[in-house]
Parts: sequence; C-alpha cells; structure tokens
Amino acid sequence: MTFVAPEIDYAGLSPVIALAVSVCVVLLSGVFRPTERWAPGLTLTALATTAGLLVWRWGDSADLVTGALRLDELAISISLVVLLMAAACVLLSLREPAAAQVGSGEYHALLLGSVLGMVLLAQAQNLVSFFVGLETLSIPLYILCAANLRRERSLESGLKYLIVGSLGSATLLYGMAFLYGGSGSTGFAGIAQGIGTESLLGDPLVLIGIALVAVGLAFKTSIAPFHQWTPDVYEGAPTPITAFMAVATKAAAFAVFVRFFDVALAPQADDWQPALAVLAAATIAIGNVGALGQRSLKRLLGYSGVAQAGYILGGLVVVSEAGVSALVFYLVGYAFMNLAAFAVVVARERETAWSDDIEAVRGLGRDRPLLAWPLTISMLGLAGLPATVGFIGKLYLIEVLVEGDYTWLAVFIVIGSMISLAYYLKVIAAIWMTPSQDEAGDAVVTVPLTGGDQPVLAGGSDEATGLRAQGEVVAVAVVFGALTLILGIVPSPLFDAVRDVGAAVGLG
Amino acid sequence: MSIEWYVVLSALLFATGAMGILIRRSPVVILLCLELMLNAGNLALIAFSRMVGNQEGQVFALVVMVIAACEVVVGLGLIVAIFRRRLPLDVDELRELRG
Amino acid sequence: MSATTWAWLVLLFPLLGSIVTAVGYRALPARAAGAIGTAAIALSFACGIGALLSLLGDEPEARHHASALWTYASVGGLRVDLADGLHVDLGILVDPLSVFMVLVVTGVSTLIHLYSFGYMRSDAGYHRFFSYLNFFVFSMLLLVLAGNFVLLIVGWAFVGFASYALISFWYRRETATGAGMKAFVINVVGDVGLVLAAFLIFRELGSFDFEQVFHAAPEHFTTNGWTVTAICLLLLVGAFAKSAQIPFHTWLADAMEGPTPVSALIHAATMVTAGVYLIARTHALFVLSPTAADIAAFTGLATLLVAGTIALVVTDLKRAIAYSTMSQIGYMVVGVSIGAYSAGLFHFMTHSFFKALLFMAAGSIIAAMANDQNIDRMSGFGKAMRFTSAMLLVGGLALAAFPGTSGFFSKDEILAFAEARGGMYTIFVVLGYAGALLTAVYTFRLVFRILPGTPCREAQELIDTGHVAHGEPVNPVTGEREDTDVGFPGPEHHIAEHSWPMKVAMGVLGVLALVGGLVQVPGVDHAIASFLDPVFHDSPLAEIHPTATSEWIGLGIGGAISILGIALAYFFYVAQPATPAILIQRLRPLHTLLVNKWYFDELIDVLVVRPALAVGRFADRTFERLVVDGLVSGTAETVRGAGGIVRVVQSGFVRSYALLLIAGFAGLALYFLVVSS
Amino acid sequence: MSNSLLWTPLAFGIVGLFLPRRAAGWWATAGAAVTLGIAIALLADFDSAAGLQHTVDVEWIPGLGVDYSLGVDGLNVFLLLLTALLWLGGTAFAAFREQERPGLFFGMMLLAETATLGAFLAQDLLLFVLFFDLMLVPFYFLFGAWGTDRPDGVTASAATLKMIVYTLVGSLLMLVGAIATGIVAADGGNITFSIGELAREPLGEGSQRWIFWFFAAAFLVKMPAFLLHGWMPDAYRAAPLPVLAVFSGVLAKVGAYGFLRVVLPLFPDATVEFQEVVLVIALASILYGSVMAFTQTNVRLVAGYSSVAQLGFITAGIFALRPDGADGAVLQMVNHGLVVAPLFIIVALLAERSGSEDLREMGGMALRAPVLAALFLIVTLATLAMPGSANFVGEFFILNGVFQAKIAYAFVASIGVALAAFYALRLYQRTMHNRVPEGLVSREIGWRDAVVLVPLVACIVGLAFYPQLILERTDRAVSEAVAAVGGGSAEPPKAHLRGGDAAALACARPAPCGVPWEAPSNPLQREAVARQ
Amino acid sequence: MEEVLFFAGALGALGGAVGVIAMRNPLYSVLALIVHLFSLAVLFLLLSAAFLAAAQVVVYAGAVMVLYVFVVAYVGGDQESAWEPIPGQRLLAPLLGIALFVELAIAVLGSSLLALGTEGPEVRPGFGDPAAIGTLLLEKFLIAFEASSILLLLAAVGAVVLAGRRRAGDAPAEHSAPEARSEDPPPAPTPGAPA
Repeated sequence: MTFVAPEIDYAGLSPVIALAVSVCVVLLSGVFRPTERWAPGLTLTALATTAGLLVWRWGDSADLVTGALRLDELAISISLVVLLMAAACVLLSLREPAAAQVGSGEYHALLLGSVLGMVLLAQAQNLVSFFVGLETLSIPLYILCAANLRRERSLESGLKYLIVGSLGSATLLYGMAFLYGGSGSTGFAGIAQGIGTESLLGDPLVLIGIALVAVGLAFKTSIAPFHQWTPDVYEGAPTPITAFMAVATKAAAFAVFVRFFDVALAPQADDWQPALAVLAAATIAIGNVGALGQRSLKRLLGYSGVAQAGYILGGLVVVSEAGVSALVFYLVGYAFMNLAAFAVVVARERETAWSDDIEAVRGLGRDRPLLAWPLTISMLGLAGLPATVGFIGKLYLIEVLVEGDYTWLAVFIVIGSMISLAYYLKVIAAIWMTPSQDEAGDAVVTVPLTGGDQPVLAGGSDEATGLRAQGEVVAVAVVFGALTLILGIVPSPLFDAVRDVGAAVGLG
Repeated sequence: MSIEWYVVLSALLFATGAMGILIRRSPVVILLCLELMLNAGNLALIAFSRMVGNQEGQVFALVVMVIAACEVVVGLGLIVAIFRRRLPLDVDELRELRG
Repeated sequence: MSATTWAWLVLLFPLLGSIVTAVGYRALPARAAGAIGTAAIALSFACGIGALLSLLGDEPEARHHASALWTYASVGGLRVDLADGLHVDLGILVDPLSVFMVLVVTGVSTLIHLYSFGYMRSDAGYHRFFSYLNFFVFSMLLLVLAGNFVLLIVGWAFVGFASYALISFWYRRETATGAGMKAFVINVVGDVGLVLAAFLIFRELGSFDFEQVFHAAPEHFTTNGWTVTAICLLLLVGAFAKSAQIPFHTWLADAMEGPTPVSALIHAATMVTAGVYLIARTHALFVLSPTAADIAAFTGLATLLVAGTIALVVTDLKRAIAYSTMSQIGYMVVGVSIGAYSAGLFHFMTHSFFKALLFMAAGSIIAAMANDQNIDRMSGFGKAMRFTSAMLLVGGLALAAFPGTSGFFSKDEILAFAEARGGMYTIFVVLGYAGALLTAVYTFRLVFRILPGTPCREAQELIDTGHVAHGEPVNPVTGEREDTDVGFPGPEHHIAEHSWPMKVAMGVLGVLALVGGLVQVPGVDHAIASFLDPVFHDSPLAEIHPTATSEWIGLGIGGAISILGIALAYFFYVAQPATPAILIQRLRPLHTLLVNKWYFDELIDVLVVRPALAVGRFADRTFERLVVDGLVSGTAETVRGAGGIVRVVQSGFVRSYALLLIAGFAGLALYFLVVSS
Repeated sequence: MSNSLLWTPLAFGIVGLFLPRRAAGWWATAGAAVTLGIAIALLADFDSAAGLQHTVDVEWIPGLGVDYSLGVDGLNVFLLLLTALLWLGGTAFAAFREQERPGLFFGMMLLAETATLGAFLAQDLLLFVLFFDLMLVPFYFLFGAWGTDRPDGVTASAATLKMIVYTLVGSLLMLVGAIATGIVAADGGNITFSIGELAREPLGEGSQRWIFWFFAAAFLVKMPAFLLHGWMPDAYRAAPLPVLAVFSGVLAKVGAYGFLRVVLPLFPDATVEFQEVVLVIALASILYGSVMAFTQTNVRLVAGYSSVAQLGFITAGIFALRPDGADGAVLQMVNHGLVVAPLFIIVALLAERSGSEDLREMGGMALRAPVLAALFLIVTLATLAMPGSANFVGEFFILNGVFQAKIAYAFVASIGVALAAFYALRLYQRTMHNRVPEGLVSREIGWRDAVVLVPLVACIVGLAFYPQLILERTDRAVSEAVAAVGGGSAEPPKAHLRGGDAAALACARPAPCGVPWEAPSNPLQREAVARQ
Repeated sequence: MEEVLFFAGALGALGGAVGVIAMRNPLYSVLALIVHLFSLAVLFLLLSAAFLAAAQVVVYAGAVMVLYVFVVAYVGGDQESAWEPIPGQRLLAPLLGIALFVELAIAVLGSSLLALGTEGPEVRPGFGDPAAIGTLLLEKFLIAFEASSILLLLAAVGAVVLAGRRRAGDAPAEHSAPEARSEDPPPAPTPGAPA
C-alpha cells in the first residue's frame, strides 16, 4: 500500500509549529543552562512569535491537515487570549518559588505545552485532535498545579485536578465514542450530517453521547455541578498558574464547546439547549452563592469564575452568531478583569504575611494605589457595573439571550450579579474603607525568611518574600485594569473583532 | 456476535471503573479505575469502528492509549511526590482545601 | 391713583416694614424698629383711605377692580383666557368688602403697633416682634385683598404662620411653643379644607378666580346640589379652624401664651375673624347651598353659647377674654351665614374696637400684676390705675352691649335680621339674647373682680410707690421659673399709666368703642350697609330688611338684657361675693364641665392625637422592624444560607466531587433519555 | 453644550486626583462652579417652545444599537440646573471642612455629578440605564469610605452595601427591561434604543406589562417608595452629610424623572393599567413617610422619611396622568431638591453645635443664632409646603391633578399635607426653640457656611415669588409626555367636555384617565357641548 | 467459536475490572488490571483490530503495568482501611454505578441505529492491521500523532520534575500548617490589627 503524505498548509499550521518547537527549545534551555534564567525570555519570544503568526492569519480561515484543524477567527481570537494569559503568567512567575522548584526551563516548557494544547483545542475540528488537544492542555496543568512541591496544598490541588480531570476526560472520551458510533465519523462536519439524518433525531445513543461530551466540557469550563474542583485547585495551585488557567482553560474549552455544539451538534440543538440553559442557571446561582463567605481571595475568584462560566455559557445556549460573538467578547473581558485581580493577589502574597487572605488587601487604597485601583476596577467589572468591560459584556450577553428567547436566563444573570456584588464589594470595602493593615504585613515580612517555621505563623505563605520591587506584577495589574476600563468606555474595536468571530463560525 | 454486546460490555466496564473511583481511597487504585474507564472507551471506539467499517475509531483508540499512558505517568509521579513529602497516600486525608 | 394701585401700596408697606425690621436686627436701635413698624402700618392705613376714596369715586356697581402683577403659576398652555389649563395670577380684587376689611385691619393694627411700641419696650425680641407683627398685617391684607382662591389660601396660611410665630414668640416657654404648634396644625387642617374646596371649584368651574367663579356659580350649580354643598362645607372647615369655631376652637385659648398685643391684634381683632370674611366673600356659593349656610349658622350659635358658658368660670384673665372672643365671633358667623352680611361685618368692626381695647387694658393690668393673669388675685385696681380701669370699663360696657355703646347696635342688628327672616331663625333670636345675657355677666364678672375692692399687693405697691411691682419671672400657666438670660419676656413691665404710646392707643380705641356704633343706627343711617351693598346685592337675602321699628324693639330688649346681666354680675361679685362659691357647690358637675371647657381638648386628644401617635409608634417599632427590614434581611439570610450549603457540599473529599460529577451526568442523561423517548 | 456640561465635572475630578491635599477641595468647587455656569447658559438659551435641543447623537456601540445621544428639554433642563447647583453647594460645604484623602473624595464627588447629569441628559435607553447604574459607584465609595460607623455596630460599608445591592436589584432588572424593549420593538429589524424612536410605536400590551414593572421597580427603589425604602435609614445614617445633601437632593429625583422620561412614553398602556397601583404605593409612601418622620428622633431620619413622603407626592402627581399633576411633579422635584439639600447642610451645622444628631439633645439654638434660625425657618416652611412657597405650588398642582383624576386619592393625600406641617415644625422647634439642654453650645452660622447656605435659601425664596419660571418651560415637554398616555395634550382641542360628571366618566373608562383638559369659558358653553 | 471467545474475553475483562476495585491490596489490583487488559486484547482481535490488540498487550500490559508495579512497590502497597469517612458515599456509589450502566445500556439498546444489531459490514482483509493504521495516522491524524508525541515528552518531563528532582531545602511539606481559611483567619501578626 502506498503512503501519500498529506499536503500541509504550513502557513496556517505555523503557529502550532512555532509553539511545538519552542516547547522543545525552552525545555533544552532548562536542561543545559539551568543556572541562567533564559526560559522566561525565550517563552515570551515564543508567545510573541506565535501571536504574530496568528494575527498574520487573521481574515483567511482555512482547514488544515485534511480537516483536523480549522484556523478561523474563533480559533485565532481565543488563541490570542490564551497567549496573552500565558505571557502574563510568565511575568507573574518571574519570582515564583514554584518555578524555581521544578526548574525554570521545565516550568515554562510545561506552560508552553499547555498553551499548545489550548491552541490545538481552539482549532480542533475532529474528535481525535479535540481529545488530544484537551489532554495536551490538561496534563501539563496537572503538573504545574502541583509545581510548588513544598506546599501540601499545591500537591493536593494537583492530585485532585488530576483525578477529577481524568474522570472528566474519560467521560468525554466515552461520549465521543458514542457520537462516532452514531455518525460513523470523527470529523465535526461528518458528525453534523451523520446525526442530522431524520432517523437519528432524538436518538438515545446520540443524546447520551451528547450528554457525556457535555459533562466533559462542562467540567473543563467549571459548569456546576461539575465545578467542584475549581475552588480547591485555584486556591491550591501557585497563583500565577491559577491566573493562567482560570481564563485560558475556560477560553480554549469554550472555543471547542462552541465549535462542537453549535456546529457538530447543531442538528440536535432543540434537545440540548434547555439542558445547558438550566446548567448555566445553576452555575450562576451556585458560583455566586458559594463565593459569599470566602476569605481567601483565590477561592473567592474561583467561585466567581464558576459564576462567570455560567454567564458565558449563556452565549452558547442561544445557537446564533451573535451568541458566539457575545461569548467571545465576554471571555476577553473576563480575561482582563481576572488577570488584573490575580496580579494584585500575587503582589500582596509576596508583600504581606496574609497569603491570599482578604486581610492582605486591607487598606490597600492608602498604601498601594497602583495595586488598589486595578483590583477595584476588576471587582467592579466582574460585578458588571458600568464603565467597565464587564458591564458591556453582560449587556451583550443579555441582549443575545433576550433575542434568543432566553429572557429568563438573562434575568438569572442579573440576579446573579446582584448577589455577586455582596462579595466583590466586600473586597472593595477592604481596600478603601478600612484602616491599613500594611504595617502588620511589613512587620512579618521584614523578618528574614529563614527556616520553615516563619511561613507557618505567616499563614504558610513562603512566597512572602517582602519584595516591594515587583515592577512586572504591578505593570500587569495596571495594564489589565486599564484595559478593563478602556474597553468599558470604547468597546467598539473589540466589538468589530468579535463580530467577525461570530460570522466565522458559520451558523445561522 | 452483534456489536451491541461489545458496547454494552464497555458500558458495564465504564460503570465499574466509575464506581471504583467513588469507593477506593488509594490514589494508585483510583488511577487504575481511570484506566478501566478509558479502556471501556477504547472498546466502544473499536466496536463502533468495526460497526461503521472505517478505522478512524481504531486510530482514535491508539491515541487514547498513548494519552492514558501519559496520565498514568503523571499520576504516578504525583503519587511519588506526595509520598516523598511524607503525606498519607489516601485521597481522603488530602482535604486542606475545602469550603 | 386707581384703587388697585392704592391696594398694592397697602400691601407693600407692611411687607417692607417686616423685611426692614428683620434685616436690620443688628443695625437698627430698638425704638427705630418699633417706629418703622408702626409707621409702615400707618402708611398702609393711609393708602387704605386712598383706596376707599377712589372707590367711592366711581359708580356703586362699578366698584370692583381686579389687578394682577404677574402670572404666578399656570399650566396647559400659557393663554390667559379661562378656556384652557390651570391658571393663577398674582392678582388682587378691590371692592367695598375688601376695602372695608383693609380699613378695619390697618386701623386697629396701627393702634396696636403703637401700644406694643410701649408695651414691649424692654423685650429683647423687639425687632423680631415688630417684624412678625408687620408680616402678620401684610398676610392679613393679602388675605382680604386676594383676587383668587390660591392667593387667598396663601394669605390664609401666612396669617396662620404669623400667628404661630407670635404665639410661640417667647420660644423658651415649652407651653408657648406647644400652643403655637397646636394653633398651626389646626390651622393647616383648615388650609387643607380650603385647598380641597378650591380643587372642587376648579373641577366644576375650571377657574380659581373669584369673579369668574362667583359669576359662573349660579348657572352651574343647582341649589343644594351635593357639589356646592361639599364646596361650602370644605370652605367652612377652613373658616372654623381660623375663627375658632367648634370643633376647631381649642387652639385659641392656648394662643394667649403670646404677648398681650398679639392676643389683641390677631386673636381678637383681625385674624380670627377671617372666617367671617371668608363666608361673606363666598356668600354667592352659600346662598346656593342653604343647608351649608344653616350648618354654619348653628355652629356659630353653638360656639357662642359654649364659649360664653366657659368664659363664666375661667380664672385666667386673658383666656376669659379669649372665650368671649369665640362667642362674639359666633355672633358674626351666625350673621353672615343667615344673610345679615353687613350686620355681621359691622359687629366684626365694633368687636375689633372693644375687644382690642379690653386686651390692651388687660395687658396693662397683667403688667401691673407682674405677669400674673389670675383674676382671683386681682382687686382694687380701680384706685391703682385709673386710666386703665376706665378703659377696661368702657370695653366691658361695649362688649356687654350696654345701650349706646358700639356693641349695642351691632349685635342687635344681627338678631333683628334673624327675627326678620323668621321661621326657624327665631331660634337664633332667642338663644342670641341668652348669649347676650351670658356676655354681660361674664364681662362684668371680670370688671367687678378687678376694679373694686381692697387693692391686692401689687395694686397697693403701685399706689404707694408708683412703681410697677416686680415678681419672679415665671411662666404664668405652669408657674415654672423662666430662664432669665434670654431677655424675653422683658425684665420690666409697662403699664398705660407710665407709657404714652399705650395711653394714646387705648384712648383712641376707647372712643371708637363708645361711639363706633353710631355709623349704623337703625332708622338713622346705614353707612356700612349701603357701602357694602354692591358686594351683596346679588344675594337673594339682600332684599330682607328688618323694619326700623322691629330693630328698635330688638335694641330695647337687648339693652334690658345687658343691664340685667350687669346687675346679676354686680349681685354675684360685689353685693354677695359668697354666692359664686355656693353656686359652684350646688352645680358641681356643671362647674367641672365648664372648668374643663366641655372636655373638647380631651376629646380631640382621644380621637386624633393618640391614634396618630399610636400609628407612629407601631410603624416605627413594629412595622419598620418586621416588614421593611424583614424584607431585606430575610432575603439576605436566605442567600447566605444557600452559600452555607454550597460550602458544606464543597467538603474537600475528591471522591465526593467525583460522586457529584457522576450524579450530575446521571441527571443529565436521564433528562436526555426522557426527551429522546 | 450638553457634552461640556456632562464631562466638565469628571475632567476636573480627574485632574483633582493629582493635586495637593489643600488644593483639591477648591479645585473641585471650581469645577462644580464651572458646571453650574454651563447649566445656567443652557437654561439661558433654552427655547421653551422647541422640543429636544442641544442634542448630541453619535453611535457608541453599533453592534448593540447603543447610541451616545444626549438632549435637553423641559423635563430635564431644571433638573440639570438643580444638580449643578446642589453639587456646587455640597462640594463647597465639604471643601470648607477637613476631609481625609481629599483628592479621592472630591474626585468621586465630581464623578457622581457627571453620572447624575448623564442620567438626566441621556436620550438613549441603554445610556440612561448605564448612567443610572454608574451613579451608584461613586456614592458607594463616598458613603462607605467617608461615612460614619454607628455605635450599634452597623458599619458604614455594611450600610452602603445594603443600599447598593438593594438599589441595583431594581436597576439591573431595568437593564433587562431596557434591552427587551429595544429587541421587542425591533422584532428582527435593526435594534435602536433611542427613547424618541421607541416612543413612536409602543410595544404590545403583553410585553409592556412586565417591562413596566422592571422599570417601575428600579425607580421606586431609588426614590425610595414605601416598602422599598429598607436601604434608606441605614444608608442615611452612615452617609457624610455634604454627600447626603446632594444624594437626597438629586438622586431620588432620577427615579421620578425616569417615570416621565421613559415609562410614560414607552409603556403607555401599562401605565394606564397600573395607574391605580402606583397611586396606592405613592399614597402609602406619603402617609408612612410622614408618620415615620414625626416619630423619629434622629434628625437625618426625619429628613429622610420626609423625602419618602415628598417623593410619594411627586409620584402621585406623575401618575395623575394629567399635565397639571405632572407639571407640579417636575416643579416639586426641583423644589424638594432645593429644600432637602439645605436641610441636610443645616443638620450638619446643628450636629456640630449640639455634638449629636438626636432631637432630644437639641433645643433653644435660635437665641444665639438668629440668622441660622431664620434660614432654617424658611427651609422648614418650604418643606411643609407652606402656601406661598414654590413647594406649595408644586404640591397644589400635584394634588389638583390627582383630585381631578382620582378624587378619593386626593383626599387621602391631603392628610399628608397636614402631617407634614407637624413633623417639619417639630423638627424646627425641637432644635431651635424650647429649653437648651446641657452641653449644647449654640453659635451663629459662620460666613463659610453662610456662603453655601444663603444662595440656596435665596433660590427657595425666589422661586416662591415666581414658580412660573419653571412651569412655563417644563409645560410643553410634560404635556407631551402625559399626552402619550392620552392624558390631555399640549395643544388641546377647543371646546372640550369637562366637569365632575365628565371626569367621573373619564375615570370609569380604563384608558386615558387624564381628565380631558381645559375648562369651558363658561358653564353655558359646556352645556352646549354636552348637548352635542 | 467466536461466541466462546467473546464470552471468555468479556468475563475476563469484567472479572479483571471487578478485581481492580475489589482487591484490598493495590498490588493485586494492578494484577487484576493486567488480566483485564489481556482479555480486552482478545476482544479487540474479535473486532478485527489486530494492531491495537498487539499494542494493548505490549504497551499496556507490558510497559505501563510494570511502571505501576514499581511504584506500588516503592510506596508500599499497604491495605486501606474499611472505614468510610464520607457519609452516604458507600450507599450512593454503587447506586450511581448501576444507574450509569442502566442509562448507557438503555441508550445502546434503545437506539434506532440498525447497524448496532449487526456484526458490522464485511471488511477487506487487512482491516486494522499496522499498515492501515499507520497510513491513517500519518495522513488524516498527523496532528494528533505529533501532538501526542509532544504530550508524551511533557508527561515524561512532568514525571521527572514531580518525582525525580531533589533540590535544596527539600524539607518535608508543612503538613497541617495553620492556613488562612474562612474558618480561622490567621493570627494578626501585630496587635491592633482586626482579624
């Protein structure tokens, strides 16, 4: 039998290739030059290059490698978000003890690997690349979550993530098997027309397959009741990693979620729409309610992430171009808001002895306005108050929901954001409306970090290196805070972009 | 033997694996149960690929084997790491994170 | 100058006076303020004369002029004709009625200002006092000159406020502020009645303007129709509240907390008679609703009897006079309600003369008593203060309608008219004379208690040293000590004998009280009636004219009754001083009833005040806590509870997470299986 | 011009953030002053005959059909002026006092002004909602960070949180309502949120019914109306007084304004349908507010509950659905703002003198402070709608409107008038009159405070003489707004039937309950009409 | 013949699976899994997936399981106690397992997909042999192939960093360190700091 190599559109594939190559390069740099800190620089360059290539491809969508991948605006926009998050993560990790412990090279290689997985996932157009992408995304993250080997919590989060995550992907796989069986094809298009036949509409096999896939994806996007790993992992993982995966994972997963459900499973939409709508509502409720009593900022942001996932899912439930646009728009906004918040958390973890406890930001308004403002803005944005991208995003979502006759879900979103105010504003209150705790923080921080006992009394924050000079962290916070604000006032550019995305997905 | 039999069997294996995850506390065994579930998936894939008469399912199954291997490697690595930290090898003991 | 221009000037001066004295409270020396205040009113009186003359200048039926400064408020298009929208001008109406009122008000006010100029001299609130007083006169004039209901209401409320401000003039006295509050709130109730009446009129006739309303009314309303009756009754609410008629009369007695000149001006001569003016002004409506008119008349009758009886037993000098005021206003209300418009207004004029005089005299005496108002402690002032006593006597005689005095003619004219209308109105005649007897008795009770007999301590001191007695500054009602650092009431007191302004003012009024009645003597002249005729000629009741003879008979009876009453008083309080005590013993329950003023205060307290406060307490303590806060905190608690549940489920056991995941899938799958089948 | 009016405060505020502590207050005051200047200029060349003017209309988010469109008409011109005026007062008053973190304080103050002006100016539904929500943000900071914690443990931030969540409950639902309006109206076509456009052809009965309540909820909470005022007591006790002055003076009006600007034109059928429901709520607010006002001993709460009652009147006036009622309501919005802001400033002064905000610990201050007493007296009389004050005219028109529309409600409402007299006077007496309690040092108002207070009181007095100033400019716009629900019209047809029976008829009919507008020149003509 | 093989394989797979979750000692569980894998391989053969069957035996039962055995041996296969800390888990887990199976079975049996009832179409010889799979892998699923290779690399790296490296200050993790958590905020480092 003869082997004909598939013709490959290298231009289209270039981003993936770039990433794959850079993984190896960074890894090698770590192996052979562990002392010199090349990895971050290399990683940033790799990310920048990939981003450049992606931007270069904007506008001409193409199926790559016999339809395994599809590089279109959806894939590109999501990939760009992912790359941005990764870059921010690199900056936040510069002084990250976790990075030091697993070795800078390996750390960044794994990060890039995960990014590669996400980029693949965003482009995936058949089940195999879908599954591979998902795993390439997850497995490095399992490791990175546990990367802070000296903290039990980090290991715990890694293990939990691994177990539940694998359970999720097993479910996903099983669902894929059913869909493959039902349609006899692994390509999304094939599936679409395979299950589109009259005989298979509402066929239990297909529907169960959909259910299984839905669960798998819902898990990755932390939709309730498959969300429970989220708060724990977010809290346990090293903060930069949390920052990265909080948004990037969601983004990539939602990309394929959209592609798979709104394209491949569109024929069965009438059956799964209501189910997902209910899940979205439940997620909004649980996420917001769960965040209420939290003291740990990371945990709080974890729950809020759950709630936000619920909002975003709304954009998917209404199978429409506008829906996709709204979804991507909100994802981008969410990325900015979240990152601003996490950057501040990172900074405070290192400055005060309070780890990520809410006490860490008490009186921030007086001591560190440059940190206080971004956090404030991001909180307001996440709560969906005007003049932030969060407000516009919610506006957009609500509009598509009402248009898609899901007004009740829109009302649910609104009620959710009312509840959410209770905890977001609690943080703001801590920043501005209470006397400073800073001297407290300093008092501990000034203690030289020797011996394992100091972190114990300091709340296990061996990150509390007391560094004031964290230019890069502050920069990240300020930049993304500013973006949150600016896009809230002049959203039109982002708008036009996401409009193309919606159109690119190609559905009614 | 009709394909149904294979698929139903795989369903049975899938359920068994899931149940195992729910009742076993040793992380190693939990990893084994994950293997069970993935294999159930594989069985289904192969059965279906036989049914529809194209080999994509088989290739998929092959890829899944690879990925399963990766999960195993990482999982075991994690277990070793935990063991190194003199932490109990019992998932129920690891619940610092909650609430 | 046209009558309206004069009228605007009439309004202008008091306003200016008020503002100047207020603004210059630091710059102006005390006397100057007093002078300015008095002068302002005098000028306004002069302008009133001017208005009168220019009015007399033109034909009787042409004697009404409207004038507007600017559009006060208007909606629904800015066209001025009645045809659209709600339109209110800042407009006045000058006609005989208003001019008559203006003259009486400004005239009496001038004198009372003069009196206060002396009486309040040492009071630290001198500027404030004159400012208020001027403002009051302005408001009163606004009230009587108003050309539409809105402006009328404005004046109505202004006088109410002025009265409040002056009642609680000595604002460190809790009793004074309390009385002020009482007066104000009751008056606001009256205002509301008036406002609603105005709405109803607008609803019916589409205008607030007097002339348009009164012109349109006859064709629009059917006699005794519910609407017109409702309007009249609502108007009466306003009138009674202002004129202290049952059941809104309770505030007037307390109003005596104010300085005596205030009692004289506001609570005797002018403001309290606004109700009478209102009824007279809106007679066009009342003739359309005889029912309402009769209700008014009977209320007036009841008031005059009840108040008269109370006046028999009250021991506080000023309050006694206050009750007599209510009773006299009762006469006027009866008058204007049964159609004796000119008679009623005539009585209003004379009453303002002699009642003002009485208060002035009383003020002088109280000053001599070092602010003690209890008549049981007074005696022998006949020797101590000759002038004051004389004036008191004159006022008393006029009030008791002693033949020849002003009260004699005015009161009897009302009763004569009632007699002339005949039918059920004879009741008014009979009871009216009964009231006259009461009047004579209680008036001279006061006179005989105060003037004759052995001088009391203060009187004796006055006789011996010629100086006014000085006592502890105490609240005359509660007897609690006042904080003296305030400077009001003034440290020393002023009596007519020692202060020429007071003397002049009282003198003039004394003369008027004696001869004031002669402007309208049955069969001789009808100056007032004929002057007011253009206003009232359209009323069907205007035709009724008691014959001179019947009037003279009435006068005869009236004179006899008044003499009889005086004789009775003499018998009780001079000849047989023991008898009152005995009577009290005999008629204990009656006496208690009277001493407690027929328990009206208690009644209102139970019916209105307590319920209101109870509601308030319930709203504050119970409703707000349970319902309003419950609404909020309840929801919050629920949400927080849910949060608790979520966090419990988040138990940290990875296997329970897996459990939930699979359970979730099972649920989802179940749903899908259901829809698939 | 609308633009400059809108953004001037914010511009000053942002610059102010970077100024030294001492300068911040004065800079902010200057900013407020400039804004006031622009507002006055706006009024100066306001043409009461023309409709919407000084309009700005540019696409903001084409994707969502949201435009950035502003405009001035009779409905908002005086509210804009009021906002500018009160903010100047509040800012100046605050500037005279020591604030911590002044830059931020005044920045927030001015941001709040911009947001409020925006809410008044917005002619696009979503823009309105946006500003409506945005208003809360700065006030959250102002109340929370500069507020006072209560001894009984309620912290300022907690009280403020309560307020924010509570008021957002309303306004976020309104967001959904607004979007729904746009989409339902567009049904498939290209979406617009321009209020003018949407008013052209209203929605169907069904959708109106629920959207109406989404909006009504927001506005009623904002006011606050009876049963929805749960946030008010805590927030008012926490707020710093200069801020509270502008808050209570202006923000409550945004709710009432919303009814006129949005609800009446966009949901006419629902408005008519629910007229009585809203009227009942309004009456409840009047009575409840008044009753609470004379039971409270905390000065702020007396003022607070009195505002509840006043807003009740305003709502009632609007929902009389007659030009006179609505005109009165607009006038009353301005009046109430002009009254309540000085009231709170005076409360601040009283508190400074007596060291407490409890009526039981005040009294007899008039003696040493006659001027303050005089100013307070004027404000008090205006508060109780003393005839002769512009407030009276407003209340008179409102009640007249209600009376002509629904006679029974007017009688109930008039009880509120009498109660107002009681609580207002009680407030004045308990503080200024009666005996002086221990430890109270009465002193005359200082020139600084006088500079703030006297002009405001002057405005009250001025309006008392010539309320027509406002009425003649608002009349047209208001009549149009009411005409939308069939309640009379700006250009009424001649010779129109009216009169008690007619009114009764009109009210018996479910639909337009604005009693047909004008009066016949005389009853004969009316009979003639009646015969036709 | 085929039936026999199927049931044999099915029983083996099932038995192995049950063994995995039933065995107390992790080591036995591993062995049970090996049984399971071998039986699966048989079934794969029946489904004419020769290459996969081979891969199953070699890669899985060979390499991976050896890894398991090593690890279990390293960490010590101690018995886990019968005590169940999570209330209800013992009850719910089996129920859910059954429910899961029932639902999946219904889906399969209730499906209107006719092919399910057949043994599948006739396939040409060489179906599923290495050549075929390889071609497909290198043409259609090239990306998956490459990606999984990178994934393998990353996994290896991960395993190394997790289990292998020994860095300075590799102290035992602070087990049960008082962490800042919603229940108990950390003790304020300096007095006067409200916790």
